Amino acid sequence: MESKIICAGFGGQGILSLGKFMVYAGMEQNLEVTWLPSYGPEMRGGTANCSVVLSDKPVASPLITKPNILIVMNTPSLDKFESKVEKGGLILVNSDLIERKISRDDVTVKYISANTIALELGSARSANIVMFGAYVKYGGVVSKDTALDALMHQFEGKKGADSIKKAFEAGYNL
Amino acid sequence: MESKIICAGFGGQGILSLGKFMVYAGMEQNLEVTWLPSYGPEMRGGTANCSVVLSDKPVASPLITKPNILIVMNTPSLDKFESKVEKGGLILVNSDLIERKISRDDVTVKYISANTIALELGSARSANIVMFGAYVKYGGVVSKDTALDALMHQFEGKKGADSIKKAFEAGYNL
Amino acid sequence: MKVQIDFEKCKGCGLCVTACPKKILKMGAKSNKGGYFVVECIDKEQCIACAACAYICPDSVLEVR
Amino acid sequence: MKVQIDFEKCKGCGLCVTACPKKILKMGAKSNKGGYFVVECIDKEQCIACAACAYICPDSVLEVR
Amino acid sequence: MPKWTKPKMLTDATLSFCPGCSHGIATKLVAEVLDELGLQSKTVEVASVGCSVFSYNFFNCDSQQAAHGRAPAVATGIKRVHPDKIVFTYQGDGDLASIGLAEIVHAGLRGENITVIFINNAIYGMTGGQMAPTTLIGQKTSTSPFGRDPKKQGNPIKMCELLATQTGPAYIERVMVSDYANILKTKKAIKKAFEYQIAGKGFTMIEILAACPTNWGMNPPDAMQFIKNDMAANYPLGVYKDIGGDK
Amino acid sequence: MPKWTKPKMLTDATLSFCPGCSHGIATKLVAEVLDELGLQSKTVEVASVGCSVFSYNFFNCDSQQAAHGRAPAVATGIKRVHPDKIVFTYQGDGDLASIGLAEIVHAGLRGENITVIFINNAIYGMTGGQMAPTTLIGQKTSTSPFGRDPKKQGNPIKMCELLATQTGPAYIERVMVSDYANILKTKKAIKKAFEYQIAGKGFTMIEILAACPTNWGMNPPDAMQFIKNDMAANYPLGVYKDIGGDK
Amino acid sequence: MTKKVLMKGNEAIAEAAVRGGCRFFFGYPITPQTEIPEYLSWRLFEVGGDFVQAESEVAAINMVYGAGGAGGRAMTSSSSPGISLKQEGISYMAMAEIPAVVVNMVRAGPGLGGIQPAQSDYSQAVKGGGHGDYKLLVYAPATIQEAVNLMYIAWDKAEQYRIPVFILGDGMMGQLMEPIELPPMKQPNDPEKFDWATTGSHYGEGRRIINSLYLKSEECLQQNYRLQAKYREIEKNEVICETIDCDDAEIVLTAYGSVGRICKSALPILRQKGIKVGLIRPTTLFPFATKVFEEVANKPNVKRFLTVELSAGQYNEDVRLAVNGKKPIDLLSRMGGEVMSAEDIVEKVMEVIK
Amino acid sequence: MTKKVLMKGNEAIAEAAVRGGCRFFFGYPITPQTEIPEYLSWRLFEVGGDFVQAESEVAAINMVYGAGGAGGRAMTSSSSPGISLKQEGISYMAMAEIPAVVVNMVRAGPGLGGIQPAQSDYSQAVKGGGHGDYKLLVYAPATIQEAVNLMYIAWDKAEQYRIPVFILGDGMMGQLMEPIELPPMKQPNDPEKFDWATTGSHYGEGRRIINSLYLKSEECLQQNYRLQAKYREIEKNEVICETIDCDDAEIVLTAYGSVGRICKSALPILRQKGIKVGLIRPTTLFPFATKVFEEVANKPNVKRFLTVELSAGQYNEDVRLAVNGKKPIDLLSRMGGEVMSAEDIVEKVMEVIK
Ligand SMILES: Cc1ncc(C[n+]2csc(CCOP(=O)(O)OP(=O)(O)O)c2C)c(N)n1
Ligand SMILES: Cc1ncc(C[n+]2csc(CCOP(=O)(O)OP(=O)(O)O)c2C)c(N)n1
Ligand code: SF4
Ligand code: SF4
Ligand code: SF4
Ligand code: SF4
Ligand code: SF4
Ligand code: SF4
Ligand SMILES: [Mg+2]
Ligand SMILES: [Mg+2]
Repeated sequence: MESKIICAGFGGQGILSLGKFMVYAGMEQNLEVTWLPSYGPEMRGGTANCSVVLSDKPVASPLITKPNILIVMNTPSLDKFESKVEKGGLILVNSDLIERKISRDDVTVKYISANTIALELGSARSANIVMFGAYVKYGGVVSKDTALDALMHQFEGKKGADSIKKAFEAGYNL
Repeated sequence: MESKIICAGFGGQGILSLGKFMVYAGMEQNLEVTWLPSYGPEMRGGTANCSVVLSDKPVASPLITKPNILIVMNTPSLDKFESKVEKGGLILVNSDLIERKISRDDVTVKYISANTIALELGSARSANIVMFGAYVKYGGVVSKDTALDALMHQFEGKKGADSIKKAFEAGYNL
Repeated sequence: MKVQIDFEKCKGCGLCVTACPKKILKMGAKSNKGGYFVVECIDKEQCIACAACAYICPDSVLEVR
Repeated sequence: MKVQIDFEKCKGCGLCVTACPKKILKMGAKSNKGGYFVVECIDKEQCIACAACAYICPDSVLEVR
Repeated sequence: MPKWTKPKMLTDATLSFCPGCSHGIATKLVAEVLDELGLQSKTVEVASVGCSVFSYNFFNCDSQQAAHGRAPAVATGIKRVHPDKIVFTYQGDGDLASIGLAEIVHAGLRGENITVIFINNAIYGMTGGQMAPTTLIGQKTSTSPFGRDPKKQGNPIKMCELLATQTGPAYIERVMVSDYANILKTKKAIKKAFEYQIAGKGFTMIEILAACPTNWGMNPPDAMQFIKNDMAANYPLGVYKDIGGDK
Repeated sequence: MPKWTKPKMLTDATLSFCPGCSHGIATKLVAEVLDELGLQSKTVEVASVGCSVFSYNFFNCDSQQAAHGRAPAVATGIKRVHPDKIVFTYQGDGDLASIGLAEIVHAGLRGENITVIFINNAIYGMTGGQMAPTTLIGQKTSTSPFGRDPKKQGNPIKMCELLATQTGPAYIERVMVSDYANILKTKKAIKKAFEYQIAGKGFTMIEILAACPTNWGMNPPDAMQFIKNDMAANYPLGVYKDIGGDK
Repeated sequence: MTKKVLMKGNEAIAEAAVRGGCRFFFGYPITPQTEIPEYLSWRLFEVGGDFVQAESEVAAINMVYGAGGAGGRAMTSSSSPGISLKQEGISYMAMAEIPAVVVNMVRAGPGLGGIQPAQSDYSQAVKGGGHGDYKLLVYAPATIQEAVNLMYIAWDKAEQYRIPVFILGDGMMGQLMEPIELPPMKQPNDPEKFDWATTGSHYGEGRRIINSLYLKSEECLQQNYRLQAKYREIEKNEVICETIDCDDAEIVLTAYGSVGRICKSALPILRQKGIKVGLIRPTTLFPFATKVFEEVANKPNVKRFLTVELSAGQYNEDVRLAVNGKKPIDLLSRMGGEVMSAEDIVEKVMEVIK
Repeated sequence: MTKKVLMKGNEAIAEAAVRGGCRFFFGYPITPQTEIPEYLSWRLFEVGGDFVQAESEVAAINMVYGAGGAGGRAMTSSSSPGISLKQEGISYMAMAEIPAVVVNMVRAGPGLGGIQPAQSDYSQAVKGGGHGDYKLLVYAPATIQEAVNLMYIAWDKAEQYRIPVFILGDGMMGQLMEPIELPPMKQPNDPEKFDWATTGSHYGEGRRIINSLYLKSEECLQQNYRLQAKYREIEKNEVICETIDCDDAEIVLTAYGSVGRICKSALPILRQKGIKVGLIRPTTLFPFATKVFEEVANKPNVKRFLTVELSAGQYNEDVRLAVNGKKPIDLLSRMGGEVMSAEDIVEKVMEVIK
C-alpha cells in the first residue's frame, strides 16, 4: 500500500498544513510518511503545493510525479495536475474556487464547497480542514479516529480547536 | 650542443642580469635560449639564482637540475650547486666572496677575484660583468665579439658603459 | 477622468487608501485572479487628481489624468 | 654595559644611527654573514642608555642595559 | 495632461514583489527619473540578488544580473567599456552592506561614475526574513529570533555615514518612501544622482528606507509607519555628501 | 636594570623583513606589550598574508595563519571558542583595507572583542610593490607607474575615519613609527588596545603608519621621513574612537 | 525504539549536528538550506554554543577555519553559489588540517541558476573545487535519517583525521519532512586536549601553529605527502556503500543521495517486469567505493551499468574510472532542478537493455 | 621571420592579450603572475583600454563579467588561491555565456601553499571548480610562444562560442624568459555589433539581458541543454593535441603545459637508450583529446602509458577515462612546487618498463 498525494492551491490556503495533517495521521497509524513542499520565492503570491506519501514500506521516493490522490484548491493547480493523476485515482476539488468540472472519467471525483462550509461553521480559514475531513473519508488509508486525534493534537491548547473539529467532521460527513 | 648554466649568489649581486647577458649573447648568435629565475619573496635578502640554456635546438626544458656550467658568487650557492654540475663541466668561482676551494676533481674550475677586479676598475658593482667576461672565455658557446656587442647593447646610452666594457675585457682576459 | 484602477494589477495592499487626502479610496470586496481584494474609488467626483495614490502604489495600478 | 650590538643580526638599515641623540652610532665597514654592513658604536662612554636606538631597531639587534 | 501614468522605462511585466512592498515604489521612481532625463536608450541596469533580482525584467533597458553583492563590480566593468552610457545598480541591504561591502566601498573610493540605488529594508527579504546588516536593535528576524542584541548579533551598519567619510563619492543621500511627500523627495534625490552621473561627477548613492511588510509581519500601512517612526530614527535622513559643482 | 632587551614574546627566529622595515618595529612593540601585560600563555595571534605572513614564527604564542584578508573572520572563530583568551590580528593595508574590507568592518560592527594591529605602509610589500588601497595620490607603484591618479586609480582609503562612524568599535587610534617619540606613543596605543580587550570592551584597532623602504625605493631613514611628512599629512594621527569607561 | 519525530531535513541536520557535539555555526542565508542557520540561531545558545551570521560565505568559512583550528566543533552550511565562494577557505582548511563540517544542499546551477535540487556540484566536492591536491571526506546521504546519522559522526571523523568533512545533500532533502530517530546528546571534546589546537594556552616551544604556507617546495612537498598518506588511509577505512541485488543482476543502477533513494523505488517495478536489476549506492563519495564497482563489474552476470544523476555526468566519471572499461555504462541525467521519477528510470532501463 | 624579442612569460602573455584585442583588465596582485597586471597597468592605456586593480579577486571576476557582458574584450589573471575565489564568478560567466579570458599561473597548493610551479588546479579548471554543470575552453600552453599564440586567438574563440576561455599556465612559464615572435596588433570587435551585449543602447523589445537565473526548473534545464550542446560542438571542433613518435612507441608519455615540454626533452635521451617512446601532449584540456588517446591506446605497438604531472594524479584521471582500461597507465607525479627533470622521467620510464 502506498498512497501518493498531491495537495495544491494558492499560497495562504493552508495547503502545506493540509499535507502535514495527513503525515501526522499516517504516523499515528504507524505508516511510513514523507512530506515535500514546493519551495522558494516563486511561491510568493503564487501557487503552493506539497507531495505526501503514506506507505507501509519505507518510502523510496518522496517526489510524486503521478499521484493517486489529488486535492486541489484552485483552478491553475487543477490545470497543472489533473492529467497526472493515476487511472482509478481520486481527485478532491474545492468547488468554491474551481468552476470547471474534471474532464477525465477514469478517476473518482468529489466536488466540495470547502470555503462555503468553513464559512458557515464560522471559520473562513479552515477550508483546508474540510478538505482534510473529506480526504480521510474518501482517501481511506487512516481511520477517522486516528486522523481526528492527530489533527486535534496539532491544535492542542489553541483557541478555535472546537471549530477545527467541526470543520473536519463536516468534511468527513459530506 | 646545449649549454646549461646556473648563476647563483646573493640578491643584489646582479646574478639575474648576468644570466640575461648570456641570453642576449646567445640570441645574437642565433641560438635558442631560455632564462629562468628563482623568484618570490624568499629572495628578499636571501640567495638568487637563475638557469640559462643556450642551445642550437629548441630548448625542451628550461629547468636545469644538472648544469654543465656553474657560476657562483657566494659560498651558500657553491654549497648548494657544486655537486650538481655534470662531470667534465665548468665552475666559475668568485674567489673574493668564496674562501673555500672546490672539492671535486672531475670539473674545470676557475677562481676569479671578481670584486677586486671590478673595484680596481672603479665600478664595484660590475663584478657580475667580470664573471660574464670569464664565462665567454671559458664557457665558450658565443664568440667574444658577439657577447660584447650584446652586452654593450644593454648599456647603450647609459653612463658607465665604458667601465662595463673594461670589466668585461678584464674578465675575458684573465 | 481622474483616478483609474487597473483591476487585475492591484495587490490590495491598501497603501493608496492611506495616501488619498480625500479619503475616497477603500478596500473593495471583490478579488481578482491573483486572489487579491482590489481597492475601489467610492466617489470619483471628489478626486482632485493629486496623484498621491498613484505615487505610493507599488504596482502602478492607478493612473491619474 | 650600555648599548650592545649583535653583529650577526644587524641588517645595516641605519635607523639607530638617526635615532641616537649622542650621535655615537655609525655604519661600519664590516659586513656579516648576511652581507650587511653592521652598525658600530664609536664611543660607548658617551652612551646614556636612553634606548632610542633599541626602540627603533626593527631587528632587536641592540640591547641596552 | 496626465498627472500620473506608468513610466515607459517600466515593462509590462507584473512586479514579483509582495503587496505593499517598497521595492515596487522605488523601482517605479527610478523608471520615472530615467524617463524624465531621456535616458532610455543609453542605460544599463545592474540587478542584484535579493527580492529585486528580477528587476532586469522590469526596467525597460539593457540589464545585467550580478552575483550576490557584486553589482558595483559588474557596474564598474560595464562603465569602463561604455563610459558614455548611464550605469546604475539596484541593491538590497544584504547585498550591498553585508556580502558586498568591499565592492560598494571601493567603487565609491574609485569615484566610479555610477549610481547606486540602495534599498534598506532592514531584512533579507528574498530568503525569507533573516537578519540583515541593517536590522534594528531589538528587531526579531528568523536568525535573531529573540530580537537583535548587539552583544550577540552586532550593530546595524550605517552606510551613508560610512561612505561619506571617504573621498570618491560625489553625492550620498538617505531618503524614505513612507508617504507621498517623502516619495517625492526620494524621486528628487534619485534624479539628482543621475544628473550627477550625466555630468561625470562620480559615484552617487541613494539609500532608501523601505518596507518589507511580509517579513516584518505587518500590513503595508503599518510597515510604512515603521519606516517613519523606527527606521528613520535609527537611520537619519539627509544629504551625507554632496560635492556640488566641483568634479 | 636593563633599559631594553628583546621581549620574550619574540622567538629567536630572524625576522624575514627587509632592512629598516617598520614591520620589525611593530612586531617588537606588540611583543613587548604582551610581555608587560603577562599575556604570553593566553594569547592567539592571527597572521595575515603580506610581508608579515610569517609572524606566526615570530610571536612566541599560539598562532593561526589566515587567508588573505580574512584574519578578522579567523579571529572571530577563535574568539568565539575561547572568549577568555586574547586574540589579535596583524594585518597589512592590502589585506585589511582591500580584499578584507568587509571582514574588518563587520568584525568592528559586531564589536568582536579582538585587537587589530593594522600596518599601513601604503603598498603591497609582499608581492613586490603594487598599489595599495592606501597608496598616496601621486605615489608611484608597479601598478600605478605614473603615480596614483584619483581619476584612474581611485582615492586612498581612510580606515580609522571609516570605522569610527560605526557603533561596535571601542577604541581606534592612528599612530606612526617614524621616530623614537612616536614609537613610544605607538606602544602606548597598542597597550591600551589590549587592555580594552582584557576588559571586554570590544573591537580595538591601531593603525600604524609604517615604512616599506624596499618598495618605496628609499633608504630606511628617508622612508621614516616620508612617514612623518607625507603619510601623516594624508592620514592624520590621533584617537578616532574611544568609548572609554563604558562597555 | 526511540520515538520518531517528524522534521524537515534541514532542521534534522541542524539538530543532529548539535547532538553530534557541534557548538559553533558560522554561515550566511541561502535557499534551500536557510532552515539550518535559522534553527541553530536559537538552538546553539541552548547548549552553550555560539552562532554567528557571517557577513558572507567567504567570512563564514574562515570563521570555521579559526574556530576549528582552535579546537571547537564548528560547521558552516550553504548551497551551490555560496559553496563556490568557500573554495579558497576549504583548500586552506584541507592543507592546515582543520577538522570541521561543511554542508552543501545543492541547487541547480551554474550561476544563480535555480533553487530546485541538483547534484551538479559533485566534481567540486569530490575532485576539489579549490586549488591544490586535496580531498574532503564526502558523505552523500540518501535519506534524512542517514543525514542525521552522518552528521552525528561527522566531527568524530573530522577530528580523527584532522580533515574537513563535507555533507553533499540537495534541495529536496533539505525541504523534505519525514519521521526520524534522533541520537542522544554527545558532548564535544575539550579543545585543550588536542595537541594541535590554538587554544591560546601555549607559549614558547610547545606553541601551536595552524598554517598552510610552505614556501620551500621540499617542505610543501612533504606536507602534500602527509595529506596523500592520510587520504590513502581514509580510502582504506571509511568507504560506505550500499549494494542491492547485484548477485544476479544483469543491469546495475548506480546513484547517490536522493537519487539513490529514487532508484531504490525503481527496483521492485523493474523486478516485477522480470528485469534483473541491482543497485550500487555509495554513501561516501570520497573515499569512492572503487572496489565495490570492480567486484560487481567483474561478475559475469552483470552486463551493463546505468548511472543515474542530477548532473551532466559528473558522478558518472567516477563510475567509469572504477568500472574501467569492463562493462558498458549508460547515463540517465537531469539538470536544472528537474528530478527524474522512478518511472523515468524504469523507462531508461527498458531502453538500454533492448 | 619577424624579429624575435626576449620576454618574460607573464609579460609576453600580457602583450599578446593586447595584440589579440584585449582592452580591459581587472585583477589583483598575486605571485607568480603579478607581472601580467603590472605590464597591463601602463600598456592598456596606450591602446585606449582601461586597467583596474580590483579590491579583490572576487571583485575582479565580476568586473570581467560586467565588461564581457557589455561586449568588451576583458580579462583577469591570478594564481591558485585567487582563482579559487573566482569560482562563483566563473560559474556565473559560464551560465550567462560571457566571452572573456581568465589566466591561472598555477602555484603549489592547497591553501597558501607555495609560489613554485604546480599543476594541481587541473580538476578545478577542467571539471568545474565552481558549482553546476559547466565547462570552460581550457588551453594549457607548453611554451611562451604557444601561450602567446593562444592568447592571441582566445577572445575570438570566446566570442565565437560565448564562453570563458581559461589559460592554465604555471609559475615556471610566467617567470621564464625566452625569445618569442609577437603577432600583429588586432582590433577588438565593436561591442555594438554583438546581438547580446548590454551596450546600453537598447530599449523595449530589443533590450539585452545578461543573466544566469532560471527559477523555473524547465527553463533552467533548457539553458543547461544549450550549454551542453555548445560543449559538444567545442569537443568536435576545438581539440588541439600534439603527438610525437607514437607510431612505433611501446611506451607513451603524456603530459601538458610546462611538463609536456620537459617530457619532450626526455624523448631523445630515451630513444638513445633504445626505448621506443612517444608523447601525447594536449594543448586543450577541455575539450579533451579523447580520440587521440583512444587511437594510440588501440595501437598494438603501444604497451603502456606514463602520465607525468605536477599533481597527485588529477590529469591522470582524464587519461584513464580516455584509455578506458585498454592499456596500463603509470603515473609520475610531483607536488608542492617541485618539478621533475628530464632525467627523473627517464628514470621512471626505465623503472616501469622493466
Ligand atoms: C553567494 C550567495 N549567497 C547567498 C545567496 C542567497 N540570497 C539571495 S537574496 C539574499 C539576501 C537578500 O537580502 P537583501 O539584499 O536585503 O534584499 P531584499 O530581498 O531584502 O530586497 C541572499 C542571502 C545567494 N543568492 N548567493
Ligand atoms: C587570495 C590572495 N590574493 C592575493 C594574494 C597575494 N598577496 C600576498 S600578500 C599581498 C599583499 C600584501 O600587501 P599588504 O597587505 O599591504 O601587506 P605588506 O606586505 O605591505 O605588509 C597579496 C596581494 C594571496 N596570497 N592570496
Ligand atoms: S488622485 Fe488624489 S484625490 Fe484622487 S484618488 Fe488619488 S489620492 Fe485621492
Ligand atoms: S496601492 Fe496599488 S496595489 Fe495597493 S491597494 Fe492601492 S491600487 Fe492596489
Ligand atoms: S642607548 Fe641612546 S645614547 Fe646609547 S647608543 Fe642607543 S640611542 Fe645612543
Ligand atoms: S637599527 Fe638595528 S638593524 Fe638597523 S643598523 Fe641599527 S642595529 Fe642594525
Ligand atoms: S519579501 Fe519583503 S522585500 Fe521581498 S518582495 Fe516581499 S515585501 Fe518586498
Ligand atoms: S617589502 Fe617592504 S614591507 Fe615587505 S619586508 Fe620589505 S620593507 Fe618590509
Ligand atoms: Mg533587504
Ligand atoms: Mg602594505
